[in-house]
Amino acid sequence: MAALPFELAPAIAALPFVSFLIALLVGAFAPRLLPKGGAIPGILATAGSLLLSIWAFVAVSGSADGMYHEYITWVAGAGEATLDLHFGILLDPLSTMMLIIVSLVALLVHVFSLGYMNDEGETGLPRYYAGLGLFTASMLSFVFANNLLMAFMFFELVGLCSWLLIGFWFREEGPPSAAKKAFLVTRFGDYFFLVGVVGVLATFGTSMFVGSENMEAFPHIAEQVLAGEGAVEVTTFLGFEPQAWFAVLGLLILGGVVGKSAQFPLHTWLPDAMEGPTPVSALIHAATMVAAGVYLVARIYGFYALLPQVLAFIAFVGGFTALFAATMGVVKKEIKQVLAYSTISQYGYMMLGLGAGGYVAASFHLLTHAFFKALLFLGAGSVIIAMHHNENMWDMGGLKEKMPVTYYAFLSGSLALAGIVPFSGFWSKDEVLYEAFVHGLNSPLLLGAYAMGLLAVFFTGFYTFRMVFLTFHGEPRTDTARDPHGVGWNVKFPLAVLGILAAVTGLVNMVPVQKLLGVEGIDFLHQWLDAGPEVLSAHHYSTLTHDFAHYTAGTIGSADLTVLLSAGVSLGLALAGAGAAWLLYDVPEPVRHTDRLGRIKTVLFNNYYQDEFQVWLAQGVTLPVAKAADKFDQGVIDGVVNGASSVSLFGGSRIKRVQTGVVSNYAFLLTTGLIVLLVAFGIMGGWF
Amino acid sequence: MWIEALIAVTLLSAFAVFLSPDGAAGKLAFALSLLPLAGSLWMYSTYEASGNALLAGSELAFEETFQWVVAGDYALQWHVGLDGISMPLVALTTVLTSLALLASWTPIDERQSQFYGLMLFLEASLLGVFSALDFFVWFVFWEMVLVPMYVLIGVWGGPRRKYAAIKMFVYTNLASLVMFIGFVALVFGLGDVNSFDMPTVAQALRGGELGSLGPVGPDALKVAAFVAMFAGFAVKVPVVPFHTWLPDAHVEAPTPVSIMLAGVLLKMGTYALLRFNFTMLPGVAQDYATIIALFAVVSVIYGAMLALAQSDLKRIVAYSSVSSMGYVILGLVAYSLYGLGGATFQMIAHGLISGLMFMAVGVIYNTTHTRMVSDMSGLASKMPFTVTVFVAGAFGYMGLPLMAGFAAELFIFLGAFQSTVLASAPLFTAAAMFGIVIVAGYLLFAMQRTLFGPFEVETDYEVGHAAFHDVAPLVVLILLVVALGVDPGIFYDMIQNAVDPLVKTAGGGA
Amino acid sequence: MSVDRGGRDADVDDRSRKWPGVAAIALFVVLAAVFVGAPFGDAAGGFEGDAGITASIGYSMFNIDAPDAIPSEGFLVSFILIAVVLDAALDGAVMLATREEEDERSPGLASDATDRGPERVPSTDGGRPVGDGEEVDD
Amino acid sequence: MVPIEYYLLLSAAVFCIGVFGILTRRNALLFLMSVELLLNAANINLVAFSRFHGNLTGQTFSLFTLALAAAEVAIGIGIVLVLYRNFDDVDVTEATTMRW
Repeated sequence: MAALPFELAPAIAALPFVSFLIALLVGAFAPRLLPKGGAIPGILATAGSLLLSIWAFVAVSGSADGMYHEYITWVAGAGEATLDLHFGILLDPLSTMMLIIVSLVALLVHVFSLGYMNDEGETGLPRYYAGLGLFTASMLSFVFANNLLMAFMFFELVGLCSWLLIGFWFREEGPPSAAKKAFLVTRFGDYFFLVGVVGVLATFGTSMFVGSENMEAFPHIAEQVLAGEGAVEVTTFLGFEPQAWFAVLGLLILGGVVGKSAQFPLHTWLPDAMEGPTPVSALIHAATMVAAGVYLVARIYGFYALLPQVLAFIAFVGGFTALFAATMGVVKKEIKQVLAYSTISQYGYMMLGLGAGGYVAASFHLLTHAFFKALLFLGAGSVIIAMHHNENMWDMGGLKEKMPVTYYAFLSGSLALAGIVPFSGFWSKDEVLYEAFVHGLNSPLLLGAYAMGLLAVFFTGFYTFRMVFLTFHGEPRTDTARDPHGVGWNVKFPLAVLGILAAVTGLVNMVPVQKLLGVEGIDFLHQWLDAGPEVLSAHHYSTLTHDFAHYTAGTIGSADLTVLLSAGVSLGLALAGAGAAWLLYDVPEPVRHTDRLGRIKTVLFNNYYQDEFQVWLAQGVTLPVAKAADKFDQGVIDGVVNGASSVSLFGGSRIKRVQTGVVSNYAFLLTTGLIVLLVAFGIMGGWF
Repeated sequence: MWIEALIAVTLLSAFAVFLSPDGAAGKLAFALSLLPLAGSLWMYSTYEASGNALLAGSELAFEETFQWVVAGDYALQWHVGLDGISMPLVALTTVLTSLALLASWTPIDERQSQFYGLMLFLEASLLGVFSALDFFVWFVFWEMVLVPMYVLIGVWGGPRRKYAAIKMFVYTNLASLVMFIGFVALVFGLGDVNSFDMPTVAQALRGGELGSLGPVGPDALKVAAFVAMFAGFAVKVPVVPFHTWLPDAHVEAPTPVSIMLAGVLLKMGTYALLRFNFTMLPGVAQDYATIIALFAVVSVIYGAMLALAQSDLKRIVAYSSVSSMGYVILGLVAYSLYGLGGATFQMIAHGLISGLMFMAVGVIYNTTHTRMVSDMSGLASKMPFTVTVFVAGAFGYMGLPLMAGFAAELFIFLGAFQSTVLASAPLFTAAAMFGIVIVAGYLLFAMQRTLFGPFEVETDYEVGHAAFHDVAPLVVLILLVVALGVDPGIFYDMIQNAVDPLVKTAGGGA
Repeated sequence: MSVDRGGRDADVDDRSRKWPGVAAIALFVVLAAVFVGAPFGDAAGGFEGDAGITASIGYSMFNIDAPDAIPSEGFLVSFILIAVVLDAALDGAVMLATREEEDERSPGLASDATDRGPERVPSTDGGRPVGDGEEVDD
Repeated sequence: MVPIEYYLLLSAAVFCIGVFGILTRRNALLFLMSVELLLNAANINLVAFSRFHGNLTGQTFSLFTLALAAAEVAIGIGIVLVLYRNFDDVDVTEATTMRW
């Protein structure tokens, strides 16, 4: 019986793809036949894949080696030395967990879209639902990919879908340019990722995540090579030692991750991606696509755990991004912008977690964040419906009474985001910070990252509750806020579901409670991530980070004290942030306190001028260089070609002068010619 | 017998169309072009050959050899045959020609019979180029391709067609002369080889029987011949310094001719490079691998940068062909299985995708009568179907996975990365790979300016849905591109089979 | 035909130009040098006796085998050839010289490479002077 | 027996006078006369060598050349006539229209 769900595994991704085809083809040729503009097939497909995912989740937990791995050969390399390329499915604890997250959020977003798109009378719905269908299909295929090349391929397809969906309202100026920017920035990251993929294939001969009968997993090969009993020898390039070359490969793959998960240098596209419809932001730019980067690092954590410098780099980028984005979120006016920067910051935490050796912590935060961030975006969506698509928080206020369901769901999401105790955000963020703190005690770089992460907690608490108070509390500041446009069941149902999830998922892995109160066995997620095959299990990763990255857990005083200390500090900071926001903004007539920041505000408001810098890079540098290259090409190279023709023309015009038309001249030329020839032959022939 | 039949049928249909009345020429030509298409697809289905045509121990498909003319002690034979490299190209030619003929019903509205006759004549000569295995037969077809191209661009082209046609003709002809000298010098260098049969010459050269020709010693002769042939073919490919004829030819050529030019004619250059330079003189190719790789990388990056600076849609796609062909050269010089195989596969993939892009630009031009990016915006609202296919084609061009472009580029990158022939191969590969970012850059930039945003077009033509026969070829090409992307094995297996013996003897790694 | 004389080949009508003279003399000098230097050996003796050459050509022309005629059939060919040539020359001269009646320009040498002005009256009838100002464009 | 070089020199002299005549004269008729000189120079050579080699062909050929000269003059005068008709003048330097 356990085998059945595995045969059906490809259907998880196939169902949304079918809904994509239905929406595309029926939408193009017989739009009237399509129920609700393509929403129904989408909803059915995502519901189907959710069920299959849950079934796979159960099957994996039941199966012997804790995973299901099946692959087919995409391209067989002829000859003996060449490597084959594969497509395959790998269902193990991590991927099934992610499958459930993705399909659940996709289902809820499809339902929400009924309210957000259909009821608002949007045109081109088949194209919208086709885009969503294709996105869900590629995201699910990315999640259960079994090798790095297949992961990269769907990584790019997901980027395409985000381009399609951000640019959905292509008739205005904004969305197409935002879509282009999103695709280009992520493409820049994917360039490094592709180099990494090719490097991995060239170095190890395979890019499998997990070994099978005739093929080893590349993280495992790397581990053996670094451990010295290199049964398998790998070809390094450019004269690097294996350790250094693996670090290069790790950093290259990290390029793609930083691009897709909007980490520090390549984060500018995410706030602009808010041009797309809000359900799209919820699905793609909160829960799933942006998580692809972090998921990828988690997927090949066996490889990253061997590279201390790369781990430290990841931690530092994560910590810095967390603080960097949180500070920018504080001054934003639109509700979706605040959430966008909060997403960047939260993914910074996950990277911090991964960098600090907290594989389980990061996955936990990935899980909780997916739910409460999707909830917050959908909540913002329902507020936007109410405010007739006006996203400016300073025009809202007092929506609490009018929209209770949205308010309470939004509040639960905000509490989770800020990391207040019972809510899921606290448990996952605290564990990330705990791991960073504990490992930070032994390596200063991690401590720096931890400090930044900790500081960001305060800002997170501040901007979250500033958003809540501005939108829901105080007096309605505009008449649309006074009697907002009602929202249907298809908006409230997803909000309710996610609201409960945001509150509850924390229970899955309450590690501090287990440590302090000694209640054994309540860290279910930890056990779950250990249930998989040995080489992919969490404890194996911790041994790797311990042996290769020399991460050792330090303590202050006793172990319990450190847990209490870190949990207390992070909770305190979160409460302080929330309190500050409460003090400043929970007043009938909130005033723009951030103006008091003066010049700092303008810097923060302009996102540290990162946007301008990158736009300048594109417009100010690449375009002029291209124009110069074109001028050079037309002028010099084409000039040489045209020059050659003009030389022959000029030569022709000079030589034709000889033809004067007078017969005597010709006779004269004849005679001189004869004389010259005679003399020449004479000399040659020796007549003289 | 099959190859001769294919070429003969195409030639006969060319003459038939020449004589047909203008009104019916289009439909007749398309109908007649289905014959070679069916023929080549049937040949593909019954294709079983192994090994590289030029190397020993290979048995070819549809091979025919019989005496043609005896000149002094040199016997010229009619020797034709297909192997894993030429079979896909023959199929590509027939497919693209039929679709190009279908796509020319709208734009070509005067002297149709001559136009279609010349197109079929062009197809016949292209088929000859890809199947000939005797140098003279091959060179005859190689030159025969130029004549229809010159007339097609020179008569039906755009405003500056004469300049473009003459420039292309003289440039390519000069190159063929240089290449001719190179090859003939080689043959004369081989004392006892008295035929121009490419396999015999190749095996003799690889066997090291090259004597000296006059004052020039064997090694110097090899290098000189290699350089002459490389320069000759580089103009056709085009490699960067010799590329300036391509944008002019593309901009002035009518759409169907552009499709043939980008789709198949550029592949003649790379096919010839593979057959002559990289099969017959592997030693020289490997000694100068770094320089050639430099040419390739410059072609990729420089071509892509130029495309970024263009404001005419056709020039953008023309320059991007230069960039994609740069990848092929990189693949060839890598001398690994994935490199050479990927290069050949990229020829097919790029043929289909660039044909698709030019067709889409042509359809847009037919309705808006302008190709200037600044003249139009927001076409998506008025021409949804064409724009969808254009976007799909553009993403195919950018190397979106599950489309042929990505598969080809991936193989080339894999091959080039592992190449043992190229010094610091990873650096070259990484540099060339940056092209995929620039390609995404200028294609998205162009699409955003022309297809999206509010609709307004400078020229006051009524922009509406494109005709069925204009969009049908687009859909066929999209399906082919996706099919090749999802399962490259359709062509890639036979390509590998033909390229493998080349890699084994030259020793270029996986 | 007023043609702008000044601009063209001033040396043509300048009696004292020297290049052709130099060329002719140079040619003579070269030829002389060659002839003087050439080793000619000595004369190969005279002709056989006093056989009448012209008589024997006459005999061979009419196939009469006279006793002391030397074989001269070979020379007949040249005489026949020259007859043909002379006849052709005669016809050519007559054709060139005939003056057509209708007003059609003599086909021969007026090269149409130069597009003469339409108002140019064909000069074949009596050589009346052509209107001035007709431009020869080169 | 007069050595043959003298004849050759004589013919060379006559030939060069002919050439000089062609190069300098501007009247087409005088052109023809100069051409006659060239031909006669050749004849001198022919007869001289015929005598030198004791072979009759040379002399017969000179007869042939004489006749040819006559034919040539016929045509030449025809052309000069047409030249005069078209250019109203037999001045060679006038008829310069046959060029690019």
